[in-house]
Amino acid sequence: MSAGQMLLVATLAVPALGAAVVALLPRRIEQGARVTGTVAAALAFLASALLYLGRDWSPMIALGTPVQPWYQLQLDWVPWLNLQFHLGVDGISYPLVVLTTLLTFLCCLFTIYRVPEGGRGRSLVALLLVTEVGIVGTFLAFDLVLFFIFFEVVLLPMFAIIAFWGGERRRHAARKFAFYTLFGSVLLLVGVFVVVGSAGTADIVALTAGEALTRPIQLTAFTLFAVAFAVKSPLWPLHTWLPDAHTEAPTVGSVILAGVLLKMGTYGLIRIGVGVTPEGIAWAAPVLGVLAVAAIIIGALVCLAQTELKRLIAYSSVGHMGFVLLGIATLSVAGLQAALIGNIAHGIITGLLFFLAGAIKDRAHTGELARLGGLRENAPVLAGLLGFGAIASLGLPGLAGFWGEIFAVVAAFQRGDTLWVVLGVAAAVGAALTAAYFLRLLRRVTHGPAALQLTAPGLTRPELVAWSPLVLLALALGLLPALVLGMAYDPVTALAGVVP
Amino acid sequence: MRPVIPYVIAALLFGIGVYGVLRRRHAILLLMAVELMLNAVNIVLVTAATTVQATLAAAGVGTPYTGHVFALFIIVIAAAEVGVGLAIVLQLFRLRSSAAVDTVPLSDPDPPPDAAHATAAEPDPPTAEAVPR
Amino acid sequence: MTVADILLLALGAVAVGAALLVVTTAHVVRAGLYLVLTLGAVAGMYLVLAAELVAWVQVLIYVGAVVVLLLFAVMLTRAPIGASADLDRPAGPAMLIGGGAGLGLAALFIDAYRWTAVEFGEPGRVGVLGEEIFGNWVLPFEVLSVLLLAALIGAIIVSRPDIGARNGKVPH
Amino acid sequence: MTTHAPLAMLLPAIPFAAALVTLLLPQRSRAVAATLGIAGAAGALALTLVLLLTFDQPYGGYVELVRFGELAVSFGVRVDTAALLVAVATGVVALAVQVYSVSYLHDDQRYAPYAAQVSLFTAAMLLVLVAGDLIVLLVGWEVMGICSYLLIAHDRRLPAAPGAAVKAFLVTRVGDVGFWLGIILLGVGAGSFRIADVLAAVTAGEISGTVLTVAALGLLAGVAGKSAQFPLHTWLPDAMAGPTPISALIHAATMVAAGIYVVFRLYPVFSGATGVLAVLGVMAAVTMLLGALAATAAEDIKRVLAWSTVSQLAYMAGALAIGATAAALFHLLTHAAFKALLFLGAGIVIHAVGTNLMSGMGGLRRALPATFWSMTIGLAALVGLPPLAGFWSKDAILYAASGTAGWVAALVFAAGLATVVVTAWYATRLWLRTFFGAPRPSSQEGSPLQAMAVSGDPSSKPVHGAPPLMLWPVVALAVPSALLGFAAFAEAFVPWLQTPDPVEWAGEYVAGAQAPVPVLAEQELLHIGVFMVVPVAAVALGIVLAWAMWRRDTAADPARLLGPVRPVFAHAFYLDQVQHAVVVRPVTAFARAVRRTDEVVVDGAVEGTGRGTLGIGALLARAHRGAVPRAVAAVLGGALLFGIVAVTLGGAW
Repeated sequence: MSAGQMLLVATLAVPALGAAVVALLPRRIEQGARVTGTVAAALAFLASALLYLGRDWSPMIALGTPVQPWYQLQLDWVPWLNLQFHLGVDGISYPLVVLTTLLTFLCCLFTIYRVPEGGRGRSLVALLLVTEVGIVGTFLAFDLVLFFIFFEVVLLPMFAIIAFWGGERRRHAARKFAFYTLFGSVLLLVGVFVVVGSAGTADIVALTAGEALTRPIQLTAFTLFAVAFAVKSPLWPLHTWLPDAHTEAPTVGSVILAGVLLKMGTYGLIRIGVGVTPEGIAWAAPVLGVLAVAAIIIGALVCLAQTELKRLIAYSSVGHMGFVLLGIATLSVAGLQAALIGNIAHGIITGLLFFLAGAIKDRAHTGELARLGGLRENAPVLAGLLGFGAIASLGLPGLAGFWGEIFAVVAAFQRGDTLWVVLGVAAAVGAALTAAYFLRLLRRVTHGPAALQLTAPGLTRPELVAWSPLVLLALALGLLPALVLGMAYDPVTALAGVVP
Repeated sequence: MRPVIPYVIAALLFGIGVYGVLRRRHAILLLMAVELMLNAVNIVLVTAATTVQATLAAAGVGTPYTGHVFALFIIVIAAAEVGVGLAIVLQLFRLRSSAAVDTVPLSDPDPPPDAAHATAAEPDPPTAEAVPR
Repeated sequence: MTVADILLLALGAVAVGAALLVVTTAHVVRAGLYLVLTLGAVAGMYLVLAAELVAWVQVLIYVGAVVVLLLFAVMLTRAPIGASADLDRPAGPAMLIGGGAGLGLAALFIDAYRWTAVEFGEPGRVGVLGEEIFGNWVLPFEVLSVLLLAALIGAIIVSRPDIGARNGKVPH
Repeated sequence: MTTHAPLAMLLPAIPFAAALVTLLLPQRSRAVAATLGIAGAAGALALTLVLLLTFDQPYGGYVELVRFGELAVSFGVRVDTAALLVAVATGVVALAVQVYSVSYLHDDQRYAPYAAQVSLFTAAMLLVLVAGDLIVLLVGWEVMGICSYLLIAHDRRLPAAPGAAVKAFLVTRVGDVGFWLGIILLGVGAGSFRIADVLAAVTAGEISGTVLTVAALGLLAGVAGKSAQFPLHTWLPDAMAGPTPISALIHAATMVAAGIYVVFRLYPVFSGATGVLAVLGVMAAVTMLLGALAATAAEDIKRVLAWSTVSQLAYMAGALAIGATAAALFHLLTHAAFKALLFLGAGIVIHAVGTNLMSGMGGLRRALPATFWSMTIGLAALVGLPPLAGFWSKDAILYAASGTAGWVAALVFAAGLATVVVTAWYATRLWLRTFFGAPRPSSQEGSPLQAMAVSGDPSSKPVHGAPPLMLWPVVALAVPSALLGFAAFAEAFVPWLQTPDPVEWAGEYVAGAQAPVPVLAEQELLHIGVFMVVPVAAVALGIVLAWAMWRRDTAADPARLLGPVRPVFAHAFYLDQVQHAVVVRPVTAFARAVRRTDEVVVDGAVEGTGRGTLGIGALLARAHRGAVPRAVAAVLGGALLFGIVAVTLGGAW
């Protein structure tokens, strides 16, 4: 086993082991268990970060394979089901993997300092680690069945996180989340079986390269996939689990949900939708594009009339993921790249925003915009960070959110048809609406006279430690988008090449 | 021997047993009907054992007496069943001073429109003990 | 039509007739007694079918134990000795389902076997049967013994609520 | 790439670095923040001067940032003299503002973020000026917008400030939708976002006419938003809620000029698209008069200046519309000088009397002599009194308009001339009411326009003199306000304002290029002749009218001359209300409706599915909750049914 393969395994195994250890530690070691979990998350982050070093630097388009992982690990698992334990990483999945491990690490770190009510912190840490295993596994899986398994692994720990540590209506939100995504997963499973049954292999590399699937099969499979991923992403009108789940979930849960869990849907659309069923996605692209733009506009409008802080940020996710999906729907290199960086930027910025919203709700004991106000009088640093997050999220050029938005529009214009141009214009209008609701948010929350007495207005050191990487990344990606897109350019170009 | 004769008798016994289970309200009569059905099955088993033994023994296949073994097992199980069943019947009778099965609710009652109905349906050992013995 | 057939027919007629009485009589106690008749007739059929051991077990356990138990239960539940009117429910559905099951099965059997005849093999030998039970079927046999034990304990516990009661204030 | 290009790339980086460092400071570390802010602005100014003095040929340089498909985004610079001149103006004003703010915001609790935002703004403006790539230009463009937003909302005591800030950003953002689309259309059409490639493609006719027109119109929308042109001008007067130095920097001298500059920079796009320049001309003519007329009735001194900014920007836009690009740029430079001077001077006045309202001022020429003289120069430059700076630049525009054929030029000329009269009138009014007459208590009742003021501190404080740190920048700015016009006489200066030919100047600098890059079209700035009488006469008319009105009652507002139209002007033709009724209210109502629909219909479908399932389940459960006999009957009946089905369908027996 090469060093790269060991790193691949470590990225998955370390958090899994960490979760087991945390769960098995004696009950009285509470703080120690949380620290242990955090160390595991840190090691996983380290392992995922090191993945980059060992990559194969040779240009890959010459090789002619649409998917060319940097390195991969292929073991037979259940041979008679065509099931292989096939892991790999390439320029498309690598940024997402690192984002996942980073956010999980930050969340665990944050949990050392603060445990939301509802259960013990060590259990929360363990569940976070299990979630991480599922998400990272989804990004690393190069086998359809394996992908599905990891896709499902995420569900239960996240359900538990919401259901135990959540807000007032946590049970309802958790159930809705679980059932809604399960509904999508069932279709995903059917789609996987349609593909595997028809192609005789579940290997994504082989499926992307080959033309084993006939057009009707591709259309059927993509329809099934699309609904599943649309629920996860979420794409309007399949989004309504998201505001409830985000609003009720504890802070770290919201961060993971918005930061990386949604990305499983968009990643699936890129890796499987584009790669495995290119004809299907090409056929459905206009529908996807229209829905994506509808999500942008509707998300923005709902936010404009929204009255609760976390709910507003949750709905803003709908709009942002709309941009990502619009990028994917264009099926061009520029669009897919825009989707990738939009994914990462949304993960970073919305993660930050949820951290901040959680901090504000903890201090003010309310998330109602009508009752908040004057935050910059009470807690200037918090207000400043919220301002930064909001500005980054509204897609200010020079910060991370910008690239995904504008190049989704650019990609739509590149398609050139009337439909796509109209979609591009509507998306640009949506971007302006995004600015409108974020400014409304800032005006309600930070400006004006101080409305509420805050408990502990200053920021604690753990908060600063947990947030500063996100702030720095939002800035760094804004200035140097090539950090993400440089390594993604070749794989995306190759992947877009399979679309008819 | 015509196997059809015991088979048809078994079938009729079974039907009568079903009829009894459905017809009777008294728990003990119900148990009796169940016994009829069990006996019907036993007849089938024994007949089959005899028939199979007759037809297959020559060929050297098939285990003789399997039907008998099963019949014995069923008799034992029936005995156990009757024991437990009667215990339940006794308990039922103690609780409701009746051995009729019609009135046994299968689930928790719905949120009661009137409390009196609810307490009547609630199995409540202390009040049940008030039944004179 | 051999002797065995005739015997089987006669015994069967008794069994079916008595069974009909079991499910129709208005006397609870009489129902028990008719049941004895049915079970005895069935035991006779076993004998004809060369299953001696089963026949004797039938007589011993069913007639000897089960029916006695049933009669005891009848007494304990203070069922009326005479005829009682409220023993039955409407006969319609019961007739339909019971008749359907019985006649349907009978039709199937008749269709399957017609009027074919088979020869009896060796007469039933208890020794062989014993080997069978303690050879091939020893594991179910043992499980069955556990089941019996469990049923025994269960019956006691169910019928004696004071055994499991925590506060022990159940009056007896 | 020469050594110049990296230096030019460094230009925005200096204040950006200063901004980043300042942001990390604790909020109350005033001294360090101020030093960093001043150092950043001074460093940028110094570097600009170095670049300007060593300039010999237009040049550019690119570093590829990222590649989206076949479209690359590169951090590029594209430097010509025009960019550097505007950069000098930016640097000077930024420096003046940084120095001035130290004293103006001496009791501010949040000085560090303030200084950082000013530095960030400076960096963004410089980025717009030197950007060689449309996307990078957009970055600077929007960062300026957000800085403007942050700085307008800076003042915590003004309840109107957050609203004004939001309005400023949103109105410009609406225009920026067009700007986005324009940039994208150009980039997609040319296959590159580099300005050099885009302009080359436009000049070569590679972009189809319709696309070019739509793109130019889109850009124009962005420009209208940023440069406060009708109908997107409504944010600028409200933006006066920001601290006065900010008004001077952003809302007078630099950011609002960025729109004009972008048109100048991408001029071939506009001239190549049919009809777009006519739209620009009409827009400019309307805005010119509208701004000037609104200024006549405004009561808040900063609002008067803000409306005058709107009107002066329209002059530049009008000049661009008729092709007088050099004149537009010239006016941009002179305007930057005198408008910054005026705002900073107004800041001193406000600082001195504690109110924004002119009804609270009067007779200040004795209390603030230096300010008085500086502002006199500034106002005279604004109205275009010869030989001050404004005269020459405005004259150049009017002369160009008179000399150009076509109805657009005629419209611009007519509106420009009328605006000269109105400008002279309102400037004189401001001058007289502020510095002459008897000193007035600030809380003067009876003014129906008092409610319009963005600020009004009712407590009447004693007039105190100008602190030196505030006075120096004002006095310093008086020099270019007075003398910059004479630059037009300098032989070397005039070519600096011309646009280099984009075809010849294709991109990267070629070391030792032999032929100098020719300019697009030679333009002249200076016209000494009989024509000069016309604007001077117009100015005189305005001044005399205002003075005559004021003479009758030195305590009263000359605006009473306006009679019944005064409230209309004071409300700026009620365009705010129109905008509110036509855009804001429908959008918010629509948003509420959409939210409701989303919650009731879309989510309702989901929740309804859940509830429906539960309901069906409850029904089935009720069916299963019958007494034992019915259950038994059902089981046995079911078994029988299955048997029958199996036998009938199976058919094996």
